[in-house]
Amino acid sequence: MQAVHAVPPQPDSLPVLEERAEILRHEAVNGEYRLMQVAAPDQAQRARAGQFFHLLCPQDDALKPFFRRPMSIYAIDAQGGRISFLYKVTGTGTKALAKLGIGERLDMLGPLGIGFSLPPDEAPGRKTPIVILARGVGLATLAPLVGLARGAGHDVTAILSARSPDLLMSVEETRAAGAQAITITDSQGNSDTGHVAALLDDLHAKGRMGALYTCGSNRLLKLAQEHAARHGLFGEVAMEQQMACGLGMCFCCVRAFREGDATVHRRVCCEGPVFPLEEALGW
Amino acid sequence: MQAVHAVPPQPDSLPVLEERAEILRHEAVNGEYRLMQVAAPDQAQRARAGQFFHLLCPQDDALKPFFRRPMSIYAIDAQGGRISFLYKVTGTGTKALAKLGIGERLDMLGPLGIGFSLPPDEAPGRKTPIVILARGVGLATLAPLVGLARGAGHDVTAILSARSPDLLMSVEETRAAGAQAITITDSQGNSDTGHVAALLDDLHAKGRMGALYTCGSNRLLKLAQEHAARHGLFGEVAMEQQMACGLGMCFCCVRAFREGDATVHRRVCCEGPVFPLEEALGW
Amino acid sequence: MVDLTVDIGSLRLANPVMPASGTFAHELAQVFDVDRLGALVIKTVTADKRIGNPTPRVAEVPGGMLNSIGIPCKGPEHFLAETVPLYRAFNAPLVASISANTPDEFAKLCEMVSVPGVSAIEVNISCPNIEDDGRAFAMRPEPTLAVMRKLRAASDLPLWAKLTPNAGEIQEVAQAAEAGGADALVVANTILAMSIDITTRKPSLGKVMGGLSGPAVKPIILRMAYQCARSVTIPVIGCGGIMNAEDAIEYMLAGCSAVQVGTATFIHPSAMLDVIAGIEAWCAQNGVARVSDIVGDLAEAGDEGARNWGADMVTEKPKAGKAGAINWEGVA
Amino acid sequence: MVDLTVDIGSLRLANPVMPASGTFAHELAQVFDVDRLGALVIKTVTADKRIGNPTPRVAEVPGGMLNSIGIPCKGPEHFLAETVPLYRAFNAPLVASISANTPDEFAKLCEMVSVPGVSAIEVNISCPNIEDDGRAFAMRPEPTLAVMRKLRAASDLPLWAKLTPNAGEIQEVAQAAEAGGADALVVANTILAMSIDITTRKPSLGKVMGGLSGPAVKPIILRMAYQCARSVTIPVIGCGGIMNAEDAIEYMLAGCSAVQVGTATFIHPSAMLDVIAGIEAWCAQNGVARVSDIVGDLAEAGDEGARNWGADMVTEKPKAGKAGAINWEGVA
Ligand SMILES: Cc1cc2nc3c(=O)[nH]c(=O)nc-3n(C[C@H](O)[C@H](O)[C@H](O)COP(=O)(O)OP(=O)(O)OC[C@H]3O[C@@H](n4cnc5c(N)ncnc54)[C@H](O)[C@@H]3O)c2cc1C
Ligand SMILES: Cc1cc2nc3c(=O)[nH]c(=O)nc-3n(C[C@H](O)[C@H](O)[C@H](O)COP(=O)(O)OP(=O)(O)OC[C@H]3O[C@@H](n4cnc5c(N)ncnc54)[C@H](O)[C@@H]3O)c2cc1C
Ligand SMILES: Cc1cc2nc3c(=O)[nH]c(=O)nc-3n(C[C@H](O)[C@H](O)[C@H](O)COP(=O)(O)O)c2cc1C
Ligand SMILES: Cc1cc2nc3c(=O)[nH]c(=O)nc-3n(C[C@H](O)[C@H](O)[C@H](O)COP(=O)(O)O)c2cc1C
Ligand code: FES
Ligand code: FES
Repeated sequence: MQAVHAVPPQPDSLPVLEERAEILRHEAVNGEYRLMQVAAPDQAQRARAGQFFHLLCPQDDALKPFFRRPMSIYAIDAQGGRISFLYKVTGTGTKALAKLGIGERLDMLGPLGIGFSLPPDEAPGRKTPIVILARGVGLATLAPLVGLARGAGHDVTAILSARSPDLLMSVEETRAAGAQAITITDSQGNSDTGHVAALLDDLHAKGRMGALYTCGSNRLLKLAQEHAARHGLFGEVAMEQQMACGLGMCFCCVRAFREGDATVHRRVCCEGPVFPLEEALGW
Repeated sequence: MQAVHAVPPQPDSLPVLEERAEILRHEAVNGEYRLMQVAAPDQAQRARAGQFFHLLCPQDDALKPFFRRPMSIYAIDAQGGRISFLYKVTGTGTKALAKLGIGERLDMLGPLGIGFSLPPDEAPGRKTPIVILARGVGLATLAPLVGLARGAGHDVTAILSARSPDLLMSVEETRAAGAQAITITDSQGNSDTGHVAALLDDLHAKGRMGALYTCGSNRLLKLAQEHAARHGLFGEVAMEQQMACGLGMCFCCVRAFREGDATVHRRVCCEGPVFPLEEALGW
Repeated sequence: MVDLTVDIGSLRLANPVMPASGTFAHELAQVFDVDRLGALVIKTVTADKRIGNPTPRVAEVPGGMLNSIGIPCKGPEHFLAETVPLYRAFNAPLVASISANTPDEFAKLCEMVSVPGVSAIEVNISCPNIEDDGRAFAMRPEPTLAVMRKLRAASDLPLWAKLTPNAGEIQEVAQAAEAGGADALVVANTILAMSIDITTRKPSLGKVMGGLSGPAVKPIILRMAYQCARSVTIPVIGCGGIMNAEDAIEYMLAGCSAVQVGTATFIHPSAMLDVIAGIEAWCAQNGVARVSDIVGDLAEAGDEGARNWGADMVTEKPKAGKAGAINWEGVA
Repeated sequence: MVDLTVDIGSLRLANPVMPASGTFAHELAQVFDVDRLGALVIKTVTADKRIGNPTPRVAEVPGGMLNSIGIPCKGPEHFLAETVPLYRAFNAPLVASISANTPDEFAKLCEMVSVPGVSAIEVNISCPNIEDDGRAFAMRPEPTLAVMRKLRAASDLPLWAKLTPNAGEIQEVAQAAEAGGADALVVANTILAMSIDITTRKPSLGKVMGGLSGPAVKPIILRMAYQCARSVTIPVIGCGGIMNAEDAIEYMLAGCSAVQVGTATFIHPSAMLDVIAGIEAWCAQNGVARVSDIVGDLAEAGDEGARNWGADMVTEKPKAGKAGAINWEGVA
């Protein structure tokens, strides 16, 4: 029933590849998240922060999961030819994924979608400082933006939000990349909207927030939109939606966006997953 | 999709059990056949020569094989609570079966069907000598008849036919059970109908053929029927047919039989698999 | 304690799970106590004696099976003389399934099998009517109405009309069956299908085409059961691809008062017991006191996320805005 | 060297494999050279602008998927101004798929899209006709004939009529489509189905019901393709659950001149290339010089064993004997 599938030769020039990448690392990061690193040299070369891969999770005896699962690029090592994913074990697909062992192969399609772009310079020759607002799984998507922005010379502040301190991730990596990391958690009582709003105001006042990026939380999206609108900031948001093809062909992954006065549908897989902050409608 | 299946408590009185039996042995006997021994105490106690079990072969990601697979009992160790199967790797089901490892469990339903019966005494107090005519996989079905008949005091001659000597099986076991084993093979050129007919005539002349049993070859069935008819012998044949339920409910496993002047359908699973030799129609 | 009883018209069943016709017989009592089932629906009996179809009669396909068993049958006399007495040994209600070649033959048979010991009659109107070019009665509303009227007049027992999923508009057939006097609907029989062995280039079935059943048909038959349940006032019994309790609950939420399990029994003979136990456990976990309370208890699609994504990740009906002016489509 | 070309009416295709409408777009050229396909069938274009259906628009079911995408569409002007020019970059023939709400609107659209650059028009008559209570045109023979006549008059391009498997008697619809002037049939669109998340008690799709596709539908659609191929003289293009070359060969043996692959592309984007390569390899192995030679080359069921059992273990039609007097049944 499953396609007897031999990945055909793919010309070097093609942007999207289907590869069976070897799993190099695969471990639990905490009680909810797992980190998987694969060897995928050709794909790593093409991958950009904010893009994703469409992963074929091992199917069980009922052909479940049937669809691929979209997963953001958590880290790209273009030279080493490696790509990492940070994912939360939630349903059938991610549960199946979690069972893959080191040395096994992961069928991945990508890189897909449109990644993050960096803001125009604040003033001639002056890079705009950016703030990243990440909660939960949104972190997986936003993490490579830290390196991208730092590499391009931007000042970066990452506000990392989680339910509890043990679920915080990437704090050290963020700092190691030369970014400021501010951690807030529900259990510490400093992750509510009021708190975050104050943080953002403070960062803006200090001239450290010239652009805003977010992903993963509707609440934080609204907040980021308000602040960006108020201060006229450049901003982007990475969105999620269920996907079938991942390539823009099936139109199952639409979300509603504001386009002037109208509400339009855009496909998250190919018109996103990264969209202009001001155009996103909450969900 | 697969039934979330917890085998319910089955009263001791029920004749047919569904059990997940532990695999104790599982090895290749030659290039085509495999032997599997399982621990199934309750089923072993109920099992009789000529009956079969309906095996749930491990299903692959396309839910194949969907049906159970019928497999004759090759050996019963009622005291030790063990049952053995001898099977040929042919298609999806048996290929999946072949992959099961020692210690894994095999879901088996049975024992099913009607087994062999022994011939009435030749003369008061004199057990009828029997001849078993087995070719290929038919041997798996006929093997336990040797022990059954020997145990009841019958003289037993087993004619074991195969393509080549390396595909002959059970020769030693047959002799160890006190039966005579005559081996014939295609490669030696002594397995053709003419040869077998001569063998049977010879055995009959020597008073060693008072009943005939066969299974697994249409050619041998015809031959056995001719000889049994000619000499007025008791005889039985074990038949095969594709099965779904294995219990007599679905009517997919019918074969045609002679009943007086009429041709009737009988279900191989529950009216057989062992049938009176003279009633079977070839296929 | 969950109350598992359900009412199919005037007939109260101890639980909503019963076998599908043609996949059950008394032989199953060798494997478990069949009195634990809601009812015992047996293989269709025909007015004439039949031998059934040529072999091979079954084939495996991904997620299901094909069968072209046909209806081997020893006739109604045998049913009355042998089958009915045999089932006296069981307490669960016996449901006879019948079928015939013409409306009149059907009605006569219906009358014949309306005897003590039979609690309800499942009328398998998915079988060919030779007076309508061999088209099954339930392919269209008109012959369904006509045959149901005759059947209704022939018996005082509850009549369950078993529909065919090969019909184009099953809701209309369902309404015709109700109008004709059916006390309940069974939705549905197998879907006509085929497969080919590309090595031999032969159809897998001796009869070329046969009925598909098993997990593969579930989404299709569930849709039909849902459509029928919304189109009639009599109870609907769902039947198609039920392998476990979750599947059965889907059917009940879609509006079915009870379910029939067929193919699953071939894989696990005691699958029906697992379905009963699973329904009971699910009800207990979900605070459902009576299983009949979940019949048709389907939530509305949309807004609050049809899937259990994180609190912050739910799917919604896109906000209307200007797009509101654009037509939402009628049918996909 | 196997000759893979096939003729669909006057249109010669380099090979018999093409995408199913709605599962392909130019974006696939990012993954492989789509000029290796027999044709490029694109998503249905409607006469009106549409936004499509509410989310969730897809759901997974065992062995397949449900979709209620609907037909988001920017209208025919966009198709002519953007899509047609875009496909000039490809050599494989472009097949436009169209659909509309009424026969007249349909015919007008058909005329509009009959432009250079379009090699054939797939008329998706599986969509609702608002002049017939929203029933799809292809649910019944009469509206099929009527709409096909209008479409035929509107265009000189080859017209492929895409049928719906929800029809009760698809052969009759097939004959009506042929009579109305179709040059080929595509059998078939998705089967209406549904599923329910028992945890939320919500339908999995925002629109409740949607189309089933993928492996689960193959035995059903294969049967319909077989029935249609035997009922008409125009070529039939098989479409439903084709995941690999074996599936495609089954369809061709059943009588299809070509095949369309839909859902498989979502799992393996280059699945169609595997199908082409697999068909070629199978033909080479089986001494088939031209793939068109296997179209409809189905062996008879029965006697010599539909399955490859050992030489001594074949399945047969039971010998007649006295049983010959008993009726072999018409339909299962
Ligand atoms: C562009 C993109 C990037 C993503 N990146 C990450 C990431 O880096 N790390 C991570 O943990 N998760 C990420 N997600 C979410 C991830 O795809 C889902 O968690 C995953 O699909 C769940 O599959 P499942 O089978 O475990 O869950 P199930 O609930 O069994 O899935 C059922 C269906 O719903 C879909 N689905 C469920 N949740 C989501 C979701 N949040 N977004 C989209 N589809 C969903 C599945 O793909 C599947 O089709 C991303 C989603 C998108 C769209
Ligand atoms: C009562 C009985 C006892 C048997 N005992 C033995 C035994 O001891 N050892 C042994 O090697 N084989 C035995 N067989 C045959 C065995 O059941 C088949 O070899 C097996 O079913 C093949 O399955 P498969 O999936 O490997 O082949 P496939 O060809 O993939 O099977 C396809 C379908 O055909 C059926 N089928 C194929 N061959 C046969 C066959 N010969 N008989 C019945 N159904 C068949 C399968 O069960 C399945 O439903 C017995 C058959 C019967 C009926
Ligand atoms: C082997 C077999 C025989 C069947 N025989 C009959 C029958 O005689 N009468 C009938 O109404 N339905 C018959 N059916 C259809 C089933 O009752 C049921 O409607 C169908 O199989 C769908 O349910 P399932 O998917 O749970 O099997 C038969 C089905 C199978 C698989
Ligand atoms: C996501 C999706 C969208 C589809 N859109 C269309 C469409 O716009 N027009 C059409 O005629 N068929 C459409 N179909 C049906 C397919 O073309 C095809 O007939 C069906 O999916 C069966 O083939 P498959 O099993 O190979 O997918 C769509 C199918 C899917 C899965
Ligand atoms: S997932 Fe198919 S268009 Fe986005
Ligand atoms: S296998 Fe079902 S009756 Fe024999």
